[in-house]
Amino acid sequence: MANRSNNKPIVWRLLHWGIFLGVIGLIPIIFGGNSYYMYVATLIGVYIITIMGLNLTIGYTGQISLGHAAFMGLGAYTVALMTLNGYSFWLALPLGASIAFVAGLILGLPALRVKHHYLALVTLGFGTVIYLFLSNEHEITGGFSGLPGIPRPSFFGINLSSNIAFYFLVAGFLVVLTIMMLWILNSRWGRAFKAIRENDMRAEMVGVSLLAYKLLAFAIGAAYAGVAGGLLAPLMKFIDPTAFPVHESFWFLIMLIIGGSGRFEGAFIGAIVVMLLPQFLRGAQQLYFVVFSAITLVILIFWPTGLAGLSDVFFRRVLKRNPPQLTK
Amino acid sequence: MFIQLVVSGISIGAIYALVAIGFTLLWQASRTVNFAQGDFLTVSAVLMFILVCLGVPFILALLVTVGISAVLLGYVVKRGIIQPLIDRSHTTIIVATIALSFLASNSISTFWSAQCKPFPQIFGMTPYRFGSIILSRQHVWTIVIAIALILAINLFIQRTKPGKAMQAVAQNREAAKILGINISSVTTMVFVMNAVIVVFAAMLIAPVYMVRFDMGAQLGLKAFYSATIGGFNQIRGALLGGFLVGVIETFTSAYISTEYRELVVLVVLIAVILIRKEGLLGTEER
Amino acid sequence: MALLKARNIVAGYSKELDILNGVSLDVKEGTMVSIIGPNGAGKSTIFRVLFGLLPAREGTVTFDGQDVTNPSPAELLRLGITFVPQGRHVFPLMTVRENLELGAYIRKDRKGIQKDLERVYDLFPLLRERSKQKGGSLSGGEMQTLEMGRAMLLNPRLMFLDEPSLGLSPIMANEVFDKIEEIRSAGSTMLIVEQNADRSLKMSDYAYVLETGCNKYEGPAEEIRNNEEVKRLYLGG
Amino acid sequence: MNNILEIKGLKKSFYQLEAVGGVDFEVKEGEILGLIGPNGSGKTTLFDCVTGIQRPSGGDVFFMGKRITRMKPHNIYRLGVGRTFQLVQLFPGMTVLDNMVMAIQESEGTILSRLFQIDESKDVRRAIELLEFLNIIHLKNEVAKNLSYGQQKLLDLGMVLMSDPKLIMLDEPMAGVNATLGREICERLVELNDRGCSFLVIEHNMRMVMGLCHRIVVLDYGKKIAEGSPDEIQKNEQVMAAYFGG
Repeated sequence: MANRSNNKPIVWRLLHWGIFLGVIGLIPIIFGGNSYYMYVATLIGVYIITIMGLNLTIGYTGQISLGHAAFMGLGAYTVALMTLNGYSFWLALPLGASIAFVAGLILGLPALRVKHHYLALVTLGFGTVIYLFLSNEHEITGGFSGLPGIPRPSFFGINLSSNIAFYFLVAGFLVVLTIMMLWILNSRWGRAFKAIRENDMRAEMVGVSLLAYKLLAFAIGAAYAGVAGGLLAPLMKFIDPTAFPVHESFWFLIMLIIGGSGRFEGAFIGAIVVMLLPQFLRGAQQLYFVVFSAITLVILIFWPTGLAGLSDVFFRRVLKRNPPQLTK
Repeated sequence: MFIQLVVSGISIGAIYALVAIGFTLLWQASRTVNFAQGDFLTVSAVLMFILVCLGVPFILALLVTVGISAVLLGYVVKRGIIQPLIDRSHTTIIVATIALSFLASNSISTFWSAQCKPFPQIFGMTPYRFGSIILSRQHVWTIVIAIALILAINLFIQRTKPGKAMQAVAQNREAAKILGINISSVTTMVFVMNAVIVVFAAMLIAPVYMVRFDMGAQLGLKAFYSATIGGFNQIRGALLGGFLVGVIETFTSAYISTEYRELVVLVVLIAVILIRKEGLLGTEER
Repeated sequence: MALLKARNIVAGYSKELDILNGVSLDVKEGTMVSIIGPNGAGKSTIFRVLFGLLPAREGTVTFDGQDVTNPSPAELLRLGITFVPQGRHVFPLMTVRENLELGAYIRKDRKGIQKDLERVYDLFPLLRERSKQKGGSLSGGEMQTLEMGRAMLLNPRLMFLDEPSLGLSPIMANEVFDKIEEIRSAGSTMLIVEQNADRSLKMSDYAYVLETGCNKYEGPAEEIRNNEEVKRLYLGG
Repeated sequence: MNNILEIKGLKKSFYQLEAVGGVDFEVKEGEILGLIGPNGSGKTTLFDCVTGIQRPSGGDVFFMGKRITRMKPHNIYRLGVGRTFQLVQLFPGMTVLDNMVMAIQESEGTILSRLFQIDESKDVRRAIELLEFLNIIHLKNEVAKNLSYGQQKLLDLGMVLMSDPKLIMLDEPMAGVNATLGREICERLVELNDRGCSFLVIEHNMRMVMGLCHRIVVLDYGKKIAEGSPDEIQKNEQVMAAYFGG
């Protein structure tokens, strides 16, 4: 509600959008010549979508999900299997997202009846089961040999098979999904989510159905992961179960915490920082796992708002004013 | 065959139970759900393995590992990570222990080895024969040692003053505070206890699983399942849950499918959560 | 010379909100002092501050001349102050005897504890009868008795009682009050908050009336009990 | 006059302990009914059962003739039962205005329509009106947790008023409130009552109860021990005994 806040958010929003679209536009101009860099940039876009969904579930509604890699896997395998069998990507992707959404609903139903750690446990178990399914049902999923040769889609006749073209497709999805997420967060749903996080008993006492909204937040988060998975499959052209193991979900969690859980920019900052740093500083992937998990612990203890909270510090200390918020 | 399966199920179940007891103790003392429990086990197994490889006698290696684990995985983890977060939400502590789990397993694979290493067979190889029944030494000794440890833990909690303080903190923190019990130091003690329990579990499981950076991950999860199925706030719950999970798993892999044994356990878990969310033997908490 | 002296206590549960806005009170040795006032006046909060469960933002507390502002509960217990809090605070899965023994958690002398345990059993014969029963199986009144017994195990010089009759039936409440009077006549010093203001004023020597976290009136209990204004406001007479 | 709320044989036990032991009474339309009794007599538990926060172990609750026993709290709220809490319950990190708007959002529409309903100017206007009525309009952009206790109580009341409830249940509106603010709250209540709103009020402040309520129900140990006009209650010896242990 622009008119209700006194720190001119319209200007800030425009600025944020300017930076956001500017970065998206500049990347192909700067790195367009290098196909690998475009691939990395696209991959980061895909992960931002996942983390955005996770942020809704954890950051905005306060429910833990350790099954996000599995939701992503559902989206990825749906798109891979369908496009490999000749169906259109544009049919497969919504289906993949819907399957993830429904899986989120079904999974959420028993888990939300009970307390936090059960939700963690059940989602973790779900992740394990999906992983097992993907690796063992050779006839359907190809098992560990994976599914090679996933085609990249075309868009109204435009072939998107080059890395740079596919980048624009993912960027387009990112922009649309960002707008949708902002829409959701600024709608009455968003306020209900926030109310649940702030005081769930009172939320119930002003007419918010806890079950319905918790399920919604959970399932929407899952659907975002589903879309991301559906984009990941044609991006990588090859998928196998090792792309969606349980600890991948832990990794998402780490991205979110480092970026800033419950902050809209958190998903963007987290995915970019955590994905990009290893590209600049070469070295074993696992060393980064060590470094980032250690950073996560430090952030949790000393700086719960993550890197997105940095800007708050800047506004409060340097500009002596309240920081602007992208969502209410 | 049936008896062998039961024994092997109970033997793995005993280890689950042991790890699950550590889990429930942490929960009761500090409402911490330790997602790094399995990785604590890995760290202990690796330490022990390194010491044994250096030529340290096994018993000494065990004792040294107990010492290091008590300090590092007990004291330091409690003081350094859990203490600062203890007043925040459950979710924060869950995330923190997940990060800790990630830190531990990746540190091992980065700085030590990502390979599988065989752990020495400390109990010997020749099986015991009782008439027509042949039982592996490993299984028998695992059951004996695990049960002895569980009894010792129980005795400590029931009979000693620190044990009673632990119970007091678990049952009513406010009242415990009022009687002069230092909640923070009792909690630290429980973390140290858990770290010691985990070392023994590692000793029992390492010869079966082999030492690897991710050996504990599944085990920690199983212990979590066990604790939830049996009842999170009861030692006997963890015990029942552990044996149940062990036996179900063994029988599923023998008669149905090795790949999907987890699925069967998970189905049992979800059924328990839906029907009796506090677990089979658990009591409702406020 | 007062045994316990609290001066200008300011405290609250959240940073922004003070429940106590400068409360002062004295408890003289061998007396029983009542705190009364409407709900939300901060009666229970003052106990939490005195016992170190909630830090005082301002103000000082002394006991026997020694500064005990923001103490640890263990420190106070060692000085001989015990607290029977509001609500049920027994350990439900431990026996009555184990519950009582935990009352002496900070003590090391086994023989002394044994002796005091017998003394508490003599004072509350019911607890001796129930000594092997689980704390959670007791009735409300029995729990209250157990908690008082547990607090007596340290031979306290000063006892804080927070709403001892809360949630008890009139008969049980009466019994609890009788026990309090018995302990009181044995020479214990007590500070009591009680909803049943009339009854607690009858037992007490001195009383404080609090309103919205401030001292409103104080005086000998008998005087407060007959004060028209207090009567009208809090006793509903 | 019709009964807006009917409570029939309501029971609630925790473990074996009976907190509410079979209570019957009703609130008539347009009435201010006081609910008094010593601490621990089951008043708040009764509120919790009526508003769906706790499941009663027995008995029934009817609101405007409709059985609401065991309904979910959010559905009971949507029927028109508003409630404040003894310990104020707000959304501490949201602004006063957002707290107010939050309170109305769920009273109408389906879950999907709420995603697409952007025009909130009507709700905001209503919130501002109410904040003016409650004299806390100057705080509208303040974060709720920064308000003083008394202001939080007013906001709590304001949130309840947002959805135009037919019955308002107040749990100790005077507790921790100074005399001036207390008088103000009372005036507001009377004004609302004149507009046709019914009230069920738990309160310990006798002066307020006697002055404000049309009728009073007395609970003691989970049972109703008396019911009647303020005068009758004041003359009732059993009540005096329960309250003052005479």
